[in-house]
Amino acid sequence: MSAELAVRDVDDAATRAALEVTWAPPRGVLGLLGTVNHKVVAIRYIVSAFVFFALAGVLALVMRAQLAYPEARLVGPDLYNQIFTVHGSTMMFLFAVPVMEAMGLYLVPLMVGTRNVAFPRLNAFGFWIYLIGGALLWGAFLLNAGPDAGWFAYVPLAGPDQAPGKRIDVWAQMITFTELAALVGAVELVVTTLKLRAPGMSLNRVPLFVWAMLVTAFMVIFAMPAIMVASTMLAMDRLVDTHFFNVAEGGDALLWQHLFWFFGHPEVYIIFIPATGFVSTIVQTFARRPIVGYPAMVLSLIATGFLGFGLWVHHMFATGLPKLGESFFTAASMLIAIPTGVQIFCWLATLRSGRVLVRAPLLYVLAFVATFVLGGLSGVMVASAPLDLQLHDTFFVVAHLHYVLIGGSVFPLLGALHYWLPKMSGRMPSEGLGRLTVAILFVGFQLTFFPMHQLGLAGMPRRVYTYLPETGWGPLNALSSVGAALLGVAVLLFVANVAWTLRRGARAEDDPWGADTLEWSTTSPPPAYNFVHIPVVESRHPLWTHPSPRVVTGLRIDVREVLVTDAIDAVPDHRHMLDGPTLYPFLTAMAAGIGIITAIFTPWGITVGVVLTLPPLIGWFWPAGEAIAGTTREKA
Amino acid sequence: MSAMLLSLVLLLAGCGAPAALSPAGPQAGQIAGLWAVFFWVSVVVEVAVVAFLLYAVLRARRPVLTLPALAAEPLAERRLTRGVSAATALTAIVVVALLAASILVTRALGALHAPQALTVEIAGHQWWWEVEYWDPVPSQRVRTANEIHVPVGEAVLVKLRASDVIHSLWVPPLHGKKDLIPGHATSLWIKADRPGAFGGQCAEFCGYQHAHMRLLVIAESRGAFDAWLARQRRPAPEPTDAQARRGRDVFLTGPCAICHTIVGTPAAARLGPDLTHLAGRTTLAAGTLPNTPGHLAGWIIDPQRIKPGVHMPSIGLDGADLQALLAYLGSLK
Amino acid sequence: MRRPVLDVSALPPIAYGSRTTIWWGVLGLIAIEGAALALTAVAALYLRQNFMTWPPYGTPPPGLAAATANVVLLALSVWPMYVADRAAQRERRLPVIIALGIACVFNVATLALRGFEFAALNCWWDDHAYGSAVWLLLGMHAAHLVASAIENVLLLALVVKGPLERKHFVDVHVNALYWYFIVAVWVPVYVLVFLAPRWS
Amino acid sequence: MTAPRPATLAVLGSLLALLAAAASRRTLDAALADDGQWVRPAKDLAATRYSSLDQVTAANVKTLRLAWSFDLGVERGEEAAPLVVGDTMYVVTPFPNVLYAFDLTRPGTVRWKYEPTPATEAQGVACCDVVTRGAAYADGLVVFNTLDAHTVAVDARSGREQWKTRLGEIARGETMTMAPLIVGDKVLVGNSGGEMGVRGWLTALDLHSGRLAWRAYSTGPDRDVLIGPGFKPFYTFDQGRDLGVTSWPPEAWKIGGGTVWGWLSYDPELDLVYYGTANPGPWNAEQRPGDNKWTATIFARRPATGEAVWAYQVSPHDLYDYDGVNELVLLDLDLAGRRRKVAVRPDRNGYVYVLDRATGEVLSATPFGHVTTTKGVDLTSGRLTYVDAKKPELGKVVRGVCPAAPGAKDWQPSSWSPRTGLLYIPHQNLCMDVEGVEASYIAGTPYVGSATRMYAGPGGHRGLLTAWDPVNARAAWRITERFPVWSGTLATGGDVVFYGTMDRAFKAVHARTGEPLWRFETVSGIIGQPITYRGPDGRQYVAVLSGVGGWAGAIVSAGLDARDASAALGFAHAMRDLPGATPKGGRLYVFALP
Amino acid sequence: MRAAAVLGLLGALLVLTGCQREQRRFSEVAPASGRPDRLRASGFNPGDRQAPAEFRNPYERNAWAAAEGKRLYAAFNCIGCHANGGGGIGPPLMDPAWIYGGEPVEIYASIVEGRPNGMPAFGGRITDSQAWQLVTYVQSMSGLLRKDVRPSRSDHMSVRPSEQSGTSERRKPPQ
Repeated sequence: MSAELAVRDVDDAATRAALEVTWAPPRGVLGLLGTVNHKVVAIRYIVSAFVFFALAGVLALVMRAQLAYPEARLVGPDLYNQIFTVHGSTMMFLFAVPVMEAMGLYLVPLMVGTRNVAFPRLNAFGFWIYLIGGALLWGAFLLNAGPDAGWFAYVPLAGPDQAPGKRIDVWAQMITFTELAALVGAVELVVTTLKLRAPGMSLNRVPLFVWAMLVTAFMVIFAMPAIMVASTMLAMDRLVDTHFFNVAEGGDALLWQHLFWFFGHPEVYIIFIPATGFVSTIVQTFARRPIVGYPAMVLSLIATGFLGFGLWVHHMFATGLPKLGESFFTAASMLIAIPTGVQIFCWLATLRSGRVLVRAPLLYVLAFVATFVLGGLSGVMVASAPLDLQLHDTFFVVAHLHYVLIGGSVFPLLGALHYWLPKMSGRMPSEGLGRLTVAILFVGFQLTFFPMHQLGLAGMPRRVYTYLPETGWGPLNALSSVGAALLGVAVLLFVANVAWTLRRGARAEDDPWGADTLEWSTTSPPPAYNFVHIPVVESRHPLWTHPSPRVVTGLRIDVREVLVTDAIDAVPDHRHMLDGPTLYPFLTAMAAGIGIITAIFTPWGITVGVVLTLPPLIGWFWPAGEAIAGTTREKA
Repeated sequence: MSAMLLSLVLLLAGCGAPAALSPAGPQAGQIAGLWAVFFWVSVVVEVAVVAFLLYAVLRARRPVLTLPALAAEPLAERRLTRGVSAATALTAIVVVALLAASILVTRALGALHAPQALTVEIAGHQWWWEVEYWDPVPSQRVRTANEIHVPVGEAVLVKLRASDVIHSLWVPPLHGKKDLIPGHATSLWIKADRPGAFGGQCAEFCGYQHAHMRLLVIAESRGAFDAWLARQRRPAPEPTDAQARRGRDVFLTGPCAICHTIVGTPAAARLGPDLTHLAGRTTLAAGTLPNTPGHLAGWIIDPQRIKPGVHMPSIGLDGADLQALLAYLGSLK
Repeated sequence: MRRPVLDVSALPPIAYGSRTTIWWGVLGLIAIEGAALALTAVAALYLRQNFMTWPPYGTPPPGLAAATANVVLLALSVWPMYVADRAAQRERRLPVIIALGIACVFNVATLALRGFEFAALNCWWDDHAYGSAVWLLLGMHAAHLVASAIENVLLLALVVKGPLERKHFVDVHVNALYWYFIVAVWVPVYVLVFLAPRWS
Repeated sequence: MTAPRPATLAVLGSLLALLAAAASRRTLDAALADDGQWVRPAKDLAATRYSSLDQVTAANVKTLRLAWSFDLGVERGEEAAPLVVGDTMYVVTPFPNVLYAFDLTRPGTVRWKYEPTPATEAQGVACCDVVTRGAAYADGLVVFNTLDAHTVAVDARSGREQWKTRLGEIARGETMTMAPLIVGDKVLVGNSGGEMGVRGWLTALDLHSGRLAWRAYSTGPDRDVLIGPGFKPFYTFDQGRDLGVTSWPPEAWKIGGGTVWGWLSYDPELDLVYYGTANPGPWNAEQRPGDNKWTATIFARRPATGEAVWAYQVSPHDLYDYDGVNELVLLDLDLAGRRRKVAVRPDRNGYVYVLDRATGEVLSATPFGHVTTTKGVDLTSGRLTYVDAKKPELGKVVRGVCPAAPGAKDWQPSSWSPRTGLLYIPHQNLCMDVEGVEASYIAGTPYVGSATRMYAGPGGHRGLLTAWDPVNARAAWRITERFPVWSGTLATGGDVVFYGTMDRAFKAVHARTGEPLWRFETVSGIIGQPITYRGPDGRQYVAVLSGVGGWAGAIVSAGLDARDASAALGFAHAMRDLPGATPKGGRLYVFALP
Repeated sequence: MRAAAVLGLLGALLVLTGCQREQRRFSEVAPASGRPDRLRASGFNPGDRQAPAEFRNPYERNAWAAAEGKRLYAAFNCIGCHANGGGGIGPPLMDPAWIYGGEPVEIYASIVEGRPNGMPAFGGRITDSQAWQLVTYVQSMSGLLRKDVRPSRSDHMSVRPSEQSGTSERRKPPQ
């Protein structure tokens, strides 16, 4: 049995009609809580992530207000510690990683030409778990139970002896939720990318963004277990008296740091690599030419993925490590500049040799390059062990990490949203507002964070709730706070643009930017089933290839069937039926949520969780027994 | 971007060199030298990248929204590939050079040693620094807090220990930081090349008053240092007037004595800083307040307002007792 | 409208092994859990540096009987699982039921033995970091056994009672894959928790 | 109980013992001159606790039966030795330190009772139960210490208080639990409270007036320690000026312990009084760098002036609360063919020291228990060699520290039989885990700085009675016990050794073989000092106090909660099954042959 | 509507409990010594009518106060006499027996005023809020506080299960 090449009559209208019925979104409660459409789930993910982004951003503004002048009394240390911890934790765990994965979950099935992700119900489960985790953190914060030991929660400060109450337990369980969600998303992305690609999309034809998400997903799979193990140990230390981090009984405070940074450093790349995917996509589209050095780009991504695991120790230079290890990790940390450099050079070469169309998304990319390169350079500085001894844990590092994370990820992300908004919403965003946003964003950002380099060198440590007037840090901090306000304005402008787009934006065509990837071949916004016909891919840039491509026929259209292809060459292998909408993922997530939150208070929470999740899990997997009937296929 | 760089230069000029870049010791000096290398490399790279970017984007070429030509000219493509390769190679060379410089400085930092050096043991507490000067004769040891005196031009071994959570000792003009980690003994060598008072601070987040966990390193001539050390070795002087005597009674019978030590009196508790020579110190409350009677009074009466969350409770004393206590503490030179 | 097409109607609706998405999904799960176990093992070895002896003075080394028996039991359990796996790929219901049933018995037996293994650790998790580390390692593996037991029993119930679909044979097949993983990781966990304390 | 030794060994042992006995003729002479009384807890000035009374023999002891008993009304640790002077027996109870005088002519009747009513607050600063170790008699006076740091002299006939001298301040943690030693007209007493940051001293009082004659501190400048030109320590590390100050951090000697709460002995020939000082404070050794002179030190002093003649620091810079207060049994032994005046001392650190008592030279130091903390004593330098791996660390638990803080042997005194040449050492087999913690000195509160939990050492038994041959530096036989043997031992001319166990048994064993001969179940665990005397009726009696308590028994006497392994400084953890083995009690038992 | 009301109530409850547990009241200005109004060491008073002893521990639901109490318990050498609840010189505190009463006000009186059989009076040495923090911790030792308020294990030797995981006997002596 194999797929057959032919020239046939294709009845688009009938197929579309059948698909509309088969893939119809459920209504009512089921529609609200039971949908498994990857686009709906992804949009919910993105919107939730941006809500968290906005909330954490408000915290950032509070912090900047507090730091605007010396010995300010706006917030006390107790609240301030909660604020910066919740800000950092939210940005890292509830915004950056989820939003990147969500972009992947939205775009990857579209880009590889399939109808949904590989495990649609699991995908929905991941979202609910994430939402519960986020609600837990913020609910706790509003109840004055927000974690207060910093986003890296160093023990013993975060340990049972030094951190009373349930604040850190909330943090540890929030980690459980978000890591679960991230891992689910990663598995989705890996399997979708490897097994659900359209026929002909061999690995060397996969769009760079999909490559970036694939590398990211693999990094999530190998990095997240470290924080899973660490946060489990922390929770156990706090709840059942284990001694993983109790120095007296043979535990070790540095074990936490090793485990945390073995996750924490790859985490930075987990956030950054998808952004390079956005940049590659945008550069390619607006340079109006294929990216220069596709193989080099892919290899750089993979190299970055590997190297990302080799430099966690550069967060620990000040702990007094053996000199040899120090040099090794310095070397690894600085070498990662090379693959990153390759990517930047390829983008520059692409822009240099293309016929550049300057549009708002590209402006984001320009802001990205200018900012990210600076962040990368300060990264090389903190990678150098001797320099790090001066720079570590100061505002220089605060500056560096925001250059990398905002400059390196948020700028491309906002650009990407502007870029894909037509596809997602079916309407065009305002170009002028977009350009204004970029300008204010860029200026606000530099004003906020550039002075922090100087502050760090001047001796200002991070995570201080205030500082003495005689330190002389006042003026620069004031400048930074003004910049932060501007940054806030820029974010508001962006939100305004999105709102305006959704209400007033001009209707978007299928491919308004003239891009090359498959998502632009379907309607804007895409239907629930993504494509009327699964396309057949014959080049790296299917939409830039003439004539219009071959399509797949013969899939069942009365059930949610997708085509499974081989992992390397995307040769059609078999047809596979996906699961439809159901409440069970939501119920399972709720049950698990109850269990995990109970585990903040008692170890029996684990048992409660297992018992509660069992019924919905059985329901989830127990066959409904109705899907076998009928064999309507896409007719040729 | 160049505007930003300009502003950096202006800031550098305006505020004077920041602490980490105005070294007072060989190690901070070496790091500052390394910083200069990294900094100028960074400036060049950033300027080059941004310039190239702007040039690439702003070339006056009218773009058209047509399908791009996929079959590129092989020659142009090869030139581009060559350019990317060259830039990559250059990056690699620069990175390796920076790496070599880093490793050399690491070596140099580790080279500071001296036999029989003055040894200072520092314990990090929430939120103050306990300082002990080591001596082979136990009775010659000196305990103080939040202020370290060192002789200029001599290498000093600083041994570090944490008593509760992780702290990090950082005196930017002298050296980079070194963490104080429970269960891990760490140490560093410092040397001051010139006399002066150098401010330092805890650099690892350690709880509520991380912000106000400061210390002062005072580098002075050997003679001055020896005199200081000799003074520190003496027990607290007996109070000479009635006011101070009453102050001592307030100290010994009230809450003070169950947290603090004054050598020469029965007060020998270790929860708070050793106050034997309190009046000889420059600052109060771990570098937070200048050591004046007014600030001291404010600190005793309501430390929670000055450093919320600090372990010292607010002490309710009536005016006369407070004045007496201040007189006594003021006599502890 | 006539156009060039790729007709896939002849392709099978089911497949086994690395051809399927679920196999890759389970592989992802195995990668995640393998990484977690490996990191826990590394953490245990890291903590070991803090002890003069491992186990620490006053804690007898763990008893081997139950754990060694479990090595044997788990190794043996591969056989029924393999039979179930093969039968599932041939899509034959009865052999699957029998083999999976036997595998379930094995699974429950390993869980019972696990209780004795915990007792044989000769310490509590809150005694010292050694206790914490060995309890966590053993507990993590036990969690896998519990999860697998639930899964095996449910799957058995499904094959026996449920409206069986062809895709459930794929489930039996990948369930076997997961079981092989559990058996395989028991060896390093066994070595680390039960044998290593006797070597120092 | 250990298995019976091979016969050959027993024969050899007895031969050697006989040889030794013959050699120490002087002691033997003293024993022969036994008057059947018991006027000081250690029986004689040489602290042998040997009575030559021999009506009770190994052969007939199994018929020993209760003659009379008396409920003392205080149910705390009864560590005291009864005294018998003429026809009166004197017993002093734990706090509130009631002194009873029993009329031995009418068994079981109280002649008078003296109640000193010590300050109740003293109970709050007594580290290890509110015990007393007994009284001493001389010149018509019964002298003893009360817990609230007073020394009292009571008229032996009338029970009237003759004088009462306050010697210490309980507000600073000072208590007194030791039994005085009366030498000539001097009453020698010392203080307790090493766990409270007390500065230790030995004080001489005038026997008749109670006035302070001299006070020798254990720490501080030489003039306080009564170190003068006549001070000649044998080893260089004990030589130097003001070591009691310079071997401490600034002023730490003022709160540095070195209390004197153990046993004193006296050699009239050399005119030297011997005693040991207790542990330095706090336990956390990192807070007191240096040797911490003169804690855990053996002193030899002139009783008239208190002047120190020699000192030997047994455990310099003590790391484990190895108090140096144990008894020094003064013997004349033939060592390597030379007759020497020695002091034999089974120390808390696990070694039996044989010292030349004229010079302070260590002739031998042999471990008699399981020791992991030290590698032995360097006989050329005299220093104890510590094992680095077992040094307590701040904030880290060090495991397998043997012996534990109570030592291989605590205060419970040994006895010496000149007939067998064996020293009968009651002791314990405990190890501990220890963690150093920061200690803050607050007067009147404990100053320890150490977290400990104790447990049985190798073998699982917690107690031992070891018959030690000091000439050959080896154990002749051993008896293992479930609980620490926290009582003293008594050796008699009938070749019987008596001791009590914490699980309520009063036992007699054969002095030469350790063969169990007799046991009697008392109301409570026994931690007292058995004595024997000739009654007014001419019969030999054996007496002991029963009443569990002390550091080891506090779990019962103070009702501690053993779920907390650190209770009673970690001792309760090792004794968690004691409450099942004995109730509280406080009773005097007197036994006689039928 | 009813659901919303229930949710609102639940939320309010959460706020109350959560907030109380997590509050950090640093600058509670309290007299250095002295006793709060109506604090009495004895349960009865002269006269016919008995005034109810209604003094409550202000920190009863505050986890931070319990933890501070635990820190002070070690700092002020309580541990030296009472060990980690098992007792020694002083009586055990983790068992249900109380010599001078286990009501917060009685524990407070024991700490501040001392007890004649050896408990020193800490009044005048520690502040009122410190005394109440100690009371809170002492209450938590014997399980008199809510579980989520009690402290977890300390960073020291493991001598017993933490106050939070309960005081049930489980430990066996090594060997």
